[in-house]
Amino acid sequence: MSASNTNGSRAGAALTGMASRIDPATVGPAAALALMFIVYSVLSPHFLTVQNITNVLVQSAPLMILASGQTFALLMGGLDLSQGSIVSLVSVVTAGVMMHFGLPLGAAAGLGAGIGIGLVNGLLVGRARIQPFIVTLGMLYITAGAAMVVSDGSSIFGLPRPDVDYFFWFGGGFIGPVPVPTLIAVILIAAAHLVLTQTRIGRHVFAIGSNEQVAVMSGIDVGRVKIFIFLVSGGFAAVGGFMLSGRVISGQPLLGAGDILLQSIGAVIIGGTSIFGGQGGVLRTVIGVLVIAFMVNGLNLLAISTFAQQIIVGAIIILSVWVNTLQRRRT
Amino acid sequence: MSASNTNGSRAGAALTGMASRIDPATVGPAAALALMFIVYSVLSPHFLTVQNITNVLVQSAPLMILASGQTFALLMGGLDLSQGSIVSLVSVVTAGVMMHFGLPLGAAAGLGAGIGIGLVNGLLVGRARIQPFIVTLGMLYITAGAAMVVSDGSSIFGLPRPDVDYFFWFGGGFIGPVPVPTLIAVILIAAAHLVLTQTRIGRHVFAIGSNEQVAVMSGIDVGRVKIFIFLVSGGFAAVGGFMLSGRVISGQPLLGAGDILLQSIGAVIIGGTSIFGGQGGVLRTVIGVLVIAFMVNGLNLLAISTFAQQIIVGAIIILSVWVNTLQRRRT
Amino acid sequence: TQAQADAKEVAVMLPAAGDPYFKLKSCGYIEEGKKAGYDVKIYDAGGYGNLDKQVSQIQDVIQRKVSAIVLVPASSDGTVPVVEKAIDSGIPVINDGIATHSEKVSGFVGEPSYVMTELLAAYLADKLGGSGEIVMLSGPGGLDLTRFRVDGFKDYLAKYPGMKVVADKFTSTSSADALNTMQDFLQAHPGVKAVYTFNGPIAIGVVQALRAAGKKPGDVLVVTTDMEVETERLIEDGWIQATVVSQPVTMAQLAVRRAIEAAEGKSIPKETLTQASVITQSTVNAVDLSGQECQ
Amino acid sequence: MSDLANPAPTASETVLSIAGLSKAFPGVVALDGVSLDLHPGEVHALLGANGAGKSTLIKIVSGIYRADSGEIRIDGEPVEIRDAQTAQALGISVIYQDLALTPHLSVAENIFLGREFLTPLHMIDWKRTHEEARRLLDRVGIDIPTTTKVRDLGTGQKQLVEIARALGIDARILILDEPTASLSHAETDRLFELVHRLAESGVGMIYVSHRLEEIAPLVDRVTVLRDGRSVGTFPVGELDRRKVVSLITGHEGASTPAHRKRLPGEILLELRGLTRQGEFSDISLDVRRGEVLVLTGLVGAGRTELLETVFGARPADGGEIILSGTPISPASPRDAIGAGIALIPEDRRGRGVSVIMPVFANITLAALGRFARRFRLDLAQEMTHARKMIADLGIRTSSPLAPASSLSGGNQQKVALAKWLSTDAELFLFDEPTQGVDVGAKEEIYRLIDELAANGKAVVVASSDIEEVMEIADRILAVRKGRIVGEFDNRDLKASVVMDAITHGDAK
Ligand SMILES: Nc1ncnc2c1ncn2[C@@H]1O[C@H](COP(=O)(O)OP(=O)(O)OP(=O)(O)O)[C@@H](O)[C@H]1O
Ligand SMILES: Nc1ncnc2c1ncn2[C@@H]1O[C@H](COP(=O)(O)OP(=O)(O)OP(=O)(O)O)[C@@H](O)[C@H]1O
Ligand SMILES: [Mg+2]
Ligand SMILES: [Mg+2]
Repeated sequence: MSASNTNGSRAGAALTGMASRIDPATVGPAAALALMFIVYSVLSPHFLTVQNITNVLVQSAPLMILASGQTFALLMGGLDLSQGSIVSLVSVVTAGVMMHFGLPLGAAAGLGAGIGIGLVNGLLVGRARIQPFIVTLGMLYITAGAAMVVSDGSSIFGLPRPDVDYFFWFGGGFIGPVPVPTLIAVILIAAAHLVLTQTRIGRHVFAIGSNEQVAVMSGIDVGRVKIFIFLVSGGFAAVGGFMLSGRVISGQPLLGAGDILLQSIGAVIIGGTSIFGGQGGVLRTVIGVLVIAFMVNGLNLLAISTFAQQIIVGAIIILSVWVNTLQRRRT
Repeated sequence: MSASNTNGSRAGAALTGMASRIDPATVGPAAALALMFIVYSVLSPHFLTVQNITNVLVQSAPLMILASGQTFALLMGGLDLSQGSIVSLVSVVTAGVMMHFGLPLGAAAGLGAGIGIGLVNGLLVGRARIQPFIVTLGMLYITAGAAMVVSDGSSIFGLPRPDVDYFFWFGGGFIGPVPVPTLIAVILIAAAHLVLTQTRIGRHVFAIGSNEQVAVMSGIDVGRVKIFIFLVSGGFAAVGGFMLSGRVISGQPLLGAGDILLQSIGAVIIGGTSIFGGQGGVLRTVIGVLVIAFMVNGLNLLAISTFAQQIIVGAIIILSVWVNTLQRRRT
Repeated sequence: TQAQADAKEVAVMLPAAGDPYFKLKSCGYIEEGKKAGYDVKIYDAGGYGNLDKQVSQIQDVIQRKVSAIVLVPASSDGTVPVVEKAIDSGIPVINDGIATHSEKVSGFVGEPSYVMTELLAAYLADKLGGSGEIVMLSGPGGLDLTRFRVDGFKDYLAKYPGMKVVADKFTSTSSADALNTMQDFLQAHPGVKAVYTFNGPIAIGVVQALRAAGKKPGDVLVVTTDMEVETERLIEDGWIQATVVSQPVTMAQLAVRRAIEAAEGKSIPKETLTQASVITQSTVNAVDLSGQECQ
Repeated sequence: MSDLANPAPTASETVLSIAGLSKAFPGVVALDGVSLDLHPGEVHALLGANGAGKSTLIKIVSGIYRADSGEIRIDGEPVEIRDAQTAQALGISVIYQDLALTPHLSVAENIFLGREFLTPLHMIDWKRTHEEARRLLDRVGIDIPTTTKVRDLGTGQKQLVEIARALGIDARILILDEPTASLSHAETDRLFELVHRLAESGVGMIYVSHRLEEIAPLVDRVTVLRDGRSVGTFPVGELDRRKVVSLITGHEGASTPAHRKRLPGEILLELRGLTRQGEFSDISLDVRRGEVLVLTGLVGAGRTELLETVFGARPADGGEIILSGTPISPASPRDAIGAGIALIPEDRRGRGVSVIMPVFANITLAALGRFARRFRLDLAQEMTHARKMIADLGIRTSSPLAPASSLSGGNQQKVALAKWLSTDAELFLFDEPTQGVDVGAKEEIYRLIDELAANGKAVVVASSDIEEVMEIADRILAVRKGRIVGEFDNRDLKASVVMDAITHGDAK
């Protein structure tokens, strides 16, 4: 029976969050993470310091949030390629509106815009039944274009005081010793985890990702669930974008144009959520994000040249997942 | 017997894509393409000219080749995210070697490097059994880093004559009225199509993408086929990169860093090949590429502002696929 | 007639119109065109990485038979073939800021990128008395522009054995990336005295990192290039010590003017260099910013 | 001990001999020291309850699983069967239980997958491929075009294609894992002829089935597995049904309960001229509460399509669906479920259960509402319910948290049943409910169906298993080529009458 639980925890644990012992899928990335910690700590006296760990947690908070949203899309067997563009759009809309109407309205408008894009994604996937890849690829361009049009292509600086200070608070402030962005990330992750493991719609997400036909035959309103999924993915991206903008107290039309989309998807998959859907969860994603965040941080501390860094990053990504494939070498 | 013959021929037709009745999946993109042609021709006198059409075909040749290779990866239910980086690596290696040892060796080294990356991808996916997404994501970074290291982060120019002229010939030369890049693209596409539809390994690609477990049960050496797939994808990316470099007669460490990867994958899916594998083909991909290429060309001719362009591009992508989903309603 | 490139159109090809630097310039292009009654269309390759896209765009405007092209190449050499094609088909091409490596190019209007960052290095050497730890956020790796600026800066510093570049990294021009990287650098090199940044957005990220680390303005010297609204503010507040500017808008206007002259068959100078000057807190209000914004 | 029954055959006359084969999966011992001999020309039945280890044994012999211990000999030579290629090279051919076909490839391609015909130029020889495929399909008696994509086939048709594929490999050892699970008597008889002919030509065959009535006429010897152990090998002559049942279940098989007469209530479901182009046309029928109506027919008759249409999974082209007096037009299964209809699909893995989801989640998926507290699901209650169903239906799983993929075929079918029995529907549509289910469980399922009827539910069953039909039906509708060709009241009715109708009858 003891063995039976391990067997069970594979599919069951992620789905119910009732993992008695650790989720096998996370062994690889967790090991990679541990290894990094050891190596970096040995090589750099600056790595294992409260200050540095705090930094990394703050730095990675936006990615944590994006990736948690992305997890929903992957769990249903889809993708959300528009997250990066949403970050950019939210950034310029928030700053633009804030410039004249203050933070509250700015935030409302910015987050609203991001969620709006998510809704459009959801409707196109859930109702028009177009595949997520195409929909979000299209919205990637549309949203990026919108961000450019809104900001007329230039960054928005010089936000009014005192609003700008509150704005920064969301991106880099502290409550006592606790960094605000990290706090927000933790709350959203907890919520996402709860929804996925403890609610009906969460279960439906897994069902659709596992086998959409079966989900349909079981009377699940697949369209509705898909809309929900892209609302979450877009909404989380919006919050992440808001945070990033707060950190740099400005609206930047290219804020999400960089690596962040690839990192968001990468983190989910490194964490062990299946691209084909049905298996995984946000807790796995958290580990994936930590791998990415500490990986780069350590390399920066060691002043590894940028080019060499890329090579190492790639290697770590592959290795962290390879460990898993080694485990299941049976039957 | 007569029955079986008709069967045979019909199968032949359907399978070789030379179907008497057109492949339903291509209706959407084809319609989009036709519509664009009409609109653009009306709005711009410069669009429907031999010169312009030739330009676009030359411009899109490298993408044609990349996307054809990418098609293999998607047909097996995978992805090749390293194609862009391969383009960059091939570019700098070719130019670097060419600088001192001339074009033949340069070409050999460059293409060799690209194929080498493909081989590594293949071994990691086919033998180490790591999922394609992770493998090629890792190789995306590794290869990009390698390109930077090789070129020390700056582009390589001032290539020796006369080699440089032959080099350009591959990227922009003509044989009579026929542009060389287009010619090469057509040959490679034809080859890819033949392999996929008429050879054993080609059908095995479909079988794996259709249901890997069954492929294994049928005694197919899945690992070997996967290695083959990434060799093709990487090799084609290498040729594309070689062409692009020839077109700009230099080695560019960022040559593949831009949109090209997304376009390569996008073209395949717009063309109607399923992300989940098992369904599609290079002929569909060709249409996908044409949609992308003419879309942008027309918008440039119309001098639509770049920001607006992005929005239109996104819309066209979504619409071209939507048409398909409208067809198949029932069951 | 939107589509018809009636004879009076100048196409301006930018590698990354989203960059504040180019935003700044774009009004210069357009206004100058208006003055001469020319229509100016701006094309954006959407990032320095998209050389291929820029080449295609140039081919497309050759199709449109525009009167002249102002080109900020995504790559000095990568654009050679297509530029020569344009010129051969009778469309003059003026380089703005970055040169295309071809004798055929009709003209070059520019800032001496190499010299500009030399000036910054000189400024720091002077401020730090020739010794101190320096970190560099060098901007997007693999660009000619980046290369010139980094070389200018490093080559000059080489004269001062006491001034060490203890860490440098190529990052995107996103403030967020710069912020993360700078935080990491501060961890590893608490004693860092000065920071070189590729441009404004990166400088802003750096300043945010310094703020987050509880530094006061001036604790760490920050130098950058170009002059944007925010850069100016940060110089006044003492967060950024110096920036080096040529006159982006003036350049833009010159480039378009030369382009039009060439299009109208006038002969134009092969090279028109603009003035590069360092701006510090003391000079920020004094210096002539006429080249910085549109009237 | 298996050899007490008959003298151990010497190597020369055993084409396949398995000794002490063991295999454990996380949480279960699937096989525990199983031995078995197969003579040339012998048809050897491998029987056992769901989860007894039959398919596992087969997958080891065909190179899909690796045994933990034990030895396999071919012609007396010890062999190591590393993968499917090796197995094929050794002349072993298998008809897998969960049909091993690739959906997106054509029937012909599937038949020759991995063994393609090539032209001298190493291109695929399509003409030959399709001709040979046609020939094989004709042998198993199915007239679908060889170009049809397998995903467009119904379960029964897939089964026949799978058989054709296995026949294509001229093997010396043919293993059939529940080949008749969703076939009706006509296709089954045809299959038996083929088996006999192969036996005469010296092919040794291992035959797995839960339809015990097939055993006597077909096989020479019987090996029974129980919980992964062999309980013996017997000449078929020494066994009667009762003995077999007790060997399989481990206790004296309670003889099947006499068919209870039921008292039908008012009409719940009426179909009026229901039609779907190319699948079925002009179907009219009534089903009363407390009644069990059985639709029987040949493979491809269209019963599945009919049921799926009533369930809203396929749009009807014409006709009416009337539920307790009011016409409904369910646009989706969701609507149908809302109206109190449940459908247990025929295609277990495609539509019935999500194999990568845990067992418990599959069981509760269609009835999550029952476990929803304001925002959250009551996981504890969910588990309790799942455990109850697992016990009731005797589902053999290592844990409710185990993925359904880790269950044996029959146990997966039980999960599908458990899932729909968890809903509180009024009208139950069962499509081949007992396919691949063992004798013990079959009785249990019949009892459950009885119970549903007794509680005033209406039950429609599509079944190809004539024994089952006679066992559970109040009324029988014979379906042929998408039309109703006969209606029978199941009193003193002869099976032959029904069989005749579904094979030859034409629409009234
Ligand atoms: N891949 C697997 N992982 C874990 N357990 C498995 C796996 N495959 C089979 N089992 C277990 O091994 C046991 C035997 O399974 P098997 O499929 O051989 O039974 P079977 O005799 O074929 O049953 P059925 O008549 O239902 O097909 C079952 O308890 C099943 O749960
Ligand atoms: N080429 C095809 N395209 C689409 N559907 C097909 C095709 N061939 C068969 N089918 C469907 O598959 C069904 C065969 O499925 P199956 O063998 O399970 O019989 P069935 O339809 O379930 O009828 P029954 O349940 O009576 O056997 C056919 O009724 C038909 O509707
Ligand atoms: Mg079985
Ligand atoms: Mg059926």
